[in-house]
Amino acid sequence: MDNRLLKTMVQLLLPFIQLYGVFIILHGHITPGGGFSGGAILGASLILYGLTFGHQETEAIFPEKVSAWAESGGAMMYVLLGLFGLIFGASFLSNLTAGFAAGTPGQILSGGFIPLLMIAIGIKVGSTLMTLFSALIEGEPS
Amino acid sequence: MNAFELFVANIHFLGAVIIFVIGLYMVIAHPNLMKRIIGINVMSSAVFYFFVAIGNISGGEVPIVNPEALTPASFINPLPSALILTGIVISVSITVYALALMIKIYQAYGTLNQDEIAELMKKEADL
Amino acid sequence: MTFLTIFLVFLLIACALMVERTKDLLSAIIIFAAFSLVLSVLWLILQAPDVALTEAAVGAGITTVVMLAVLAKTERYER
Amino acid sequence: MIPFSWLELFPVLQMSLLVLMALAGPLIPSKGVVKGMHLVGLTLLTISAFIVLNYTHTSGPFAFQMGGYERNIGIELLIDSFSAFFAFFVLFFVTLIHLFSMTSLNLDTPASQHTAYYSLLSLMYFSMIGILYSNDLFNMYVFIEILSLSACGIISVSRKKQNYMAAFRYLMMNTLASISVMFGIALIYMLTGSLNVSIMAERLVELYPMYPVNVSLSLGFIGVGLAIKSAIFPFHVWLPDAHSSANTSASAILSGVIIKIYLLTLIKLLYRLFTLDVVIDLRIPVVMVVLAGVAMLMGSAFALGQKEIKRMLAYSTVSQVGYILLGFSIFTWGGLVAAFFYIVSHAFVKGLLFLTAGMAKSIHGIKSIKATEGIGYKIPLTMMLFTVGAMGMVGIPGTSGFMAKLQLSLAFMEVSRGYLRSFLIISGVINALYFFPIIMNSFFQEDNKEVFKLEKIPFAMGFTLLMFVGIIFALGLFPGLLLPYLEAAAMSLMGS
Repeated sequence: MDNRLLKTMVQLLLPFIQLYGVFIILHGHITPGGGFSGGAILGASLILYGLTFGHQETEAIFPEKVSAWAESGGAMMYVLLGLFGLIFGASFLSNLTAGFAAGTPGQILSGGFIPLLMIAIGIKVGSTLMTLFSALIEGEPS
Repeated sequence: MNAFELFVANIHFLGAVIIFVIGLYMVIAHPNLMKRIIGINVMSSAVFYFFVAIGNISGGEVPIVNPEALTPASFINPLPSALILTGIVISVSITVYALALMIKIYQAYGTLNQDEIAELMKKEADL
Repeated sequence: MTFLTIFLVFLLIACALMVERTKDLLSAIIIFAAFSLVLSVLWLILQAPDVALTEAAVGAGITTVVMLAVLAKTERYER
Repeated sequence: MIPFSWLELFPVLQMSLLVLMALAGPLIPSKGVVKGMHLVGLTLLTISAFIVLNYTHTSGPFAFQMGGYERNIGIELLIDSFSAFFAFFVLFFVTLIHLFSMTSLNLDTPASQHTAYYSLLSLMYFSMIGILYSNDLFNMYVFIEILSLSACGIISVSRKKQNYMAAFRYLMMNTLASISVMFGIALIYMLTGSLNVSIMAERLVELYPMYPVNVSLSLGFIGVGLAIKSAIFPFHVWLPDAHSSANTSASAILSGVIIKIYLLTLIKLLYRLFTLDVVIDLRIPVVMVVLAGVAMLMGSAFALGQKEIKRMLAYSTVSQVGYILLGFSIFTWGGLVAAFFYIVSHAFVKGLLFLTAGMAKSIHGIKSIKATEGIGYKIPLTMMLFTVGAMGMVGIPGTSGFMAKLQLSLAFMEVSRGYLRSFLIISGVINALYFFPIIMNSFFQEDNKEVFKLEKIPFAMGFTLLMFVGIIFALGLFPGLLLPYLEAAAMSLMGS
């Protein structure tokens, strides 16, 4: 498939979609949405890229190895953040009691480690969706 | 409370149960694998809908802290929403996994009809 | 608001029924996307915006795309 | 903060370690390192689970609040004699199987899938001990979902045609069951407004007389869901395909522990959440006795008609689930202990049978019962071990199967319902009917042309099989080794 109009439009739209995904992830603790929704939007943007430009080009900008590291790393970050609480004498996954700063409600830098968790989930979900999609259409002559 | 008001008050629960039944019928009665996967999705959506409807109270507010007005009238229960997010994650992963299996099955047997696949499998077992 | 809710619930049920009835899997998937969208609007009415957002991104977006991609590799009509 | 002993951190550390192992697997390029990492990790986990078990045995149950939230908001892990014992049992069993799979996996699974297989297994163990520890209903549901998804992954990992269809069926049935469980949870959450099992149980005592329909509907949905997952008779249709098409070590795990985990969840919810009064008021014991009896007879009858060894063993699992359910269904302390003993015994016996049948299939290509003629001379060691398993299954005195059946019949006598023993006897006779032809075929063939020669079994596999045989005889001869723990476990369920 070689459609220049489609490719140009996708190239124009893609940054905005990804920016929106990042916005949703980072504002997860003060507005609706969060790691999963934002990660899904990020994953959708990657899938959109894969659908328009084909398997090879997606592989070039988002190699399988990076994806594997992002997947495992995102989830590991979550577990390690949880263990962080145990080290500081509080409970597993504890937030403020483990020494994370509370901040002012309503601002970006608030909610203790929730933003960090959201980033971890976002990375994991976005890369996982992309991996699943490319596993599904693998080897397809596009 | 007259009948119409009762109907309106419980409309979400009714809708959820009806959709649940439609989804169940879709899973059980259709031999097509794709239809069954969609049916599973419809069913789980119905349960999520039911769950969200439990958490809602009329006139409640979205449970997000608003810095300007820190004393809200009443928040709705945020727990069901959090649970449903988990549920949606699970349902997506099940769907994608089932679709991956479906592709493999189609490559192996050349059909998506479960009855035909069962016949083919029986023939293979007899050989 | 009440009538919008009732209308949306009926639309939801109609979508589900049509997904069940149609023999063309492509249309079934598209109607299922509409079903997800109606559901997410209903969740917005039920004061659950984050679930609505997720459902719109996942149910109507990713699930549909993945299903369509899979359908392209298998057969379109239900026999 | 509440001061707590450092031992009480073990459960959450165990679960974290399992998740980290599952996630680290795909990043490690060398397969040997992955296998070694899992072996070391599982051994450590088993030892820690044993320590936790003894800790709960001496100083009573303890709870762990995730995130330090109150129990009505946050997720609570409750570690008592019941969950600690079965977590130890699961980890011990899978460590042995892991040792076996380190060589057997090379025979029946493509090499590219090994890492994925071990990651899925770790995820599975994580969810299993999660289900046992968790005291939060929704958390339990999430673990159940992870367990069924990873179990499907395990079945399809061999990359064969029939595995895909088996995995698809398993996935469909299990998802239906999960949705049913979730609907039940929604119904009961609507009523009680909490997800902590202990709090819900307290509120249900007052709420049940007011809303009996809600409670019974919820119990029905949860019960049917878990019955599908644990393959109680009319809902067993997915089991034979799934268990017989999985690879050797996976079918031992699927049949040995996963089914039992769902049964234990069912029992845990019946005792802890719905409480005994509600259960008896809704006549659940009668339903369970009928289902168990039908499962025992029909499962054995179906097994009798099978042509393939592994399919026969899978149907035999259906009937064994009936035995365990029968033990639970009388709702006494003795019945619980007997059923727990049966769970442990069946895991090792069926594990041994599946492992030896899998070895015969993957090494020597013997699949059907017909092909077993005279193989007692060709592969005597394998068939001897199979015979030990069959003896345990039928219940020859000295094996753990006999002791388990003895415990069951003693429990029936206690409540003066001795007539339930007739199920045991009939099903036992049918068991013998389908196991002995294989053994007769393989050892007592008149005109065999094979030369009697001991075959070689790789060390890791042989060690696991010997351990299994040892455990079967040890449990059969000295049940006192196990009974104190089981009695404490049953006590912790009855007490609350």
